[in-house]
Amino acid sequence: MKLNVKYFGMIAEWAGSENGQLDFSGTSVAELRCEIEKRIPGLNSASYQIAVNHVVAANEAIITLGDEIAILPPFAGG
Amino acid sequence: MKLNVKYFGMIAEWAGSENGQLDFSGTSVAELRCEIEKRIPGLNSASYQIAVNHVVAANEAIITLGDEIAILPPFAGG
Amino acid sequence: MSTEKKPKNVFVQGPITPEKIATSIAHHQVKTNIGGHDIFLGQVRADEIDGKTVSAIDYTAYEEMANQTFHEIREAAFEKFDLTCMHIYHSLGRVNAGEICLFVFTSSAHRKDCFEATRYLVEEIKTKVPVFGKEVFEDGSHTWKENK
Amino acid sequence: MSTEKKPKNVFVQGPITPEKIATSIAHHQVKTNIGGHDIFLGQVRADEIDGKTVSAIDYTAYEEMANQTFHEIREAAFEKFDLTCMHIYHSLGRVNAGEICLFVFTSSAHRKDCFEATRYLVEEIKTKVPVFGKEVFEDGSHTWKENK
Repeated sequence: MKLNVKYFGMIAEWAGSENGQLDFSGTSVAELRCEIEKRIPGLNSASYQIAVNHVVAANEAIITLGDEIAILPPFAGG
Repeated sequence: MKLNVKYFGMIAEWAGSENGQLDFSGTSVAELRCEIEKRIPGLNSASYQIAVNHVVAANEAIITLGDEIAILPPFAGG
Repeated sequence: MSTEKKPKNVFVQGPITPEKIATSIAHHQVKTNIGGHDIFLGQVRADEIDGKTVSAIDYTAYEEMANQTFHEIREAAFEKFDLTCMHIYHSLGRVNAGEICLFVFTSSAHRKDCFEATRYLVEEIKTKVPVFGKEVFEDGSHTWKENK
Repeated sequence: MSTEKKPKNVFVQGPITPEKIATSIAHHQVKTNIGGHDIFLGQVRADEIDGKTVSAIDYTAYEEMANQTFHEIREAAFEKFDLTCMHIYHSLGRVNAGEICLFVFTSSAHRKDCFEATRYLVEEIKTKVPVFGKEVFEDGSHTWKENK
């Protein structure tokens, strides 16, 4: 399935963009991590979270077509 | 000895004045309490502290001529 | 028909001004059941990092998720503490060193609730809200801030 | 020659205004080592007591002792917490319900210190400083406030 992915902060910088499209053949967040780490240099050694539909998702969570995916570097609010 | 005594808040109201003079024959704060309670109606059943030279004094503290004495009702700052 | 409240927008462009804080305080003077307010202000520090000095932080956020998260944090705080009022504002965009980027304001009848609520809110915001901070140095280079 | 600092005067006549608070916040924007401020504001409540509503509190203090005690509390807080700045103001005279009578403002590099310091200061002020409050009702009668 084709997924729209949002990138933020330093990860957007590494990706060279704030939005990407990904052809994803897996189902879980863990699989999505592998897929994205292949595309964004440095990400595999970085600390980041994946949000699915505005909620931080565990590795076991399942991704379905139409989900809003975001790759979030460490928070720095306040 | 003659002591100058300051009264505050509700105790000043009871005393009818913010300053009084007291002829004190004792030596301790405990004795001063007895003396003052004789003069100010209601004080013996009230909660109050005695400050000697700007510091709250224990009952055992000794009073000497020239000390600044203040009778303090409960605090209400803030 | 949903009775769910739509999350408010917590974000403001640029720094939070002392005037905005004063106006917010003044608005509470008609609420005569309030006995105490506790206000936390986050201010951008001119930290020195590897010999370079931070001159500003450029804030971005995943706004939809952030406003949703702020909303949940607010609701949790209203559950936990007996509050009269609660206001949260966070900057987006450039905030110079010395300027204010976060304004958390709680009010309650008795001081205990506002003290605990403001602290709770700030800790929750720091750990749960997707806000990102680019620390810009005087020479134009940058690094990325990370909350501890 | 004494190096002891003379206690500052913490008292202001009448209510503390939002403008004064804003000015105080603005003065800290040049201090770029500050990362967080915590401000407590005490506000006069229109409490109902025996069917009558408080319209104002008339504050008096044993001023020499109070300023000395404020000074000791400040010194203790500077010892206990890693603070950049600390400001305390308390009203004397009439403060109407809804108006502010206490302003405690601490600043530090990291939020933990200012949070803990402001709370410490407020608790110390409430229990140790000889300030007295006459709660004046709408009909002109009064009672005396007592901190818990």
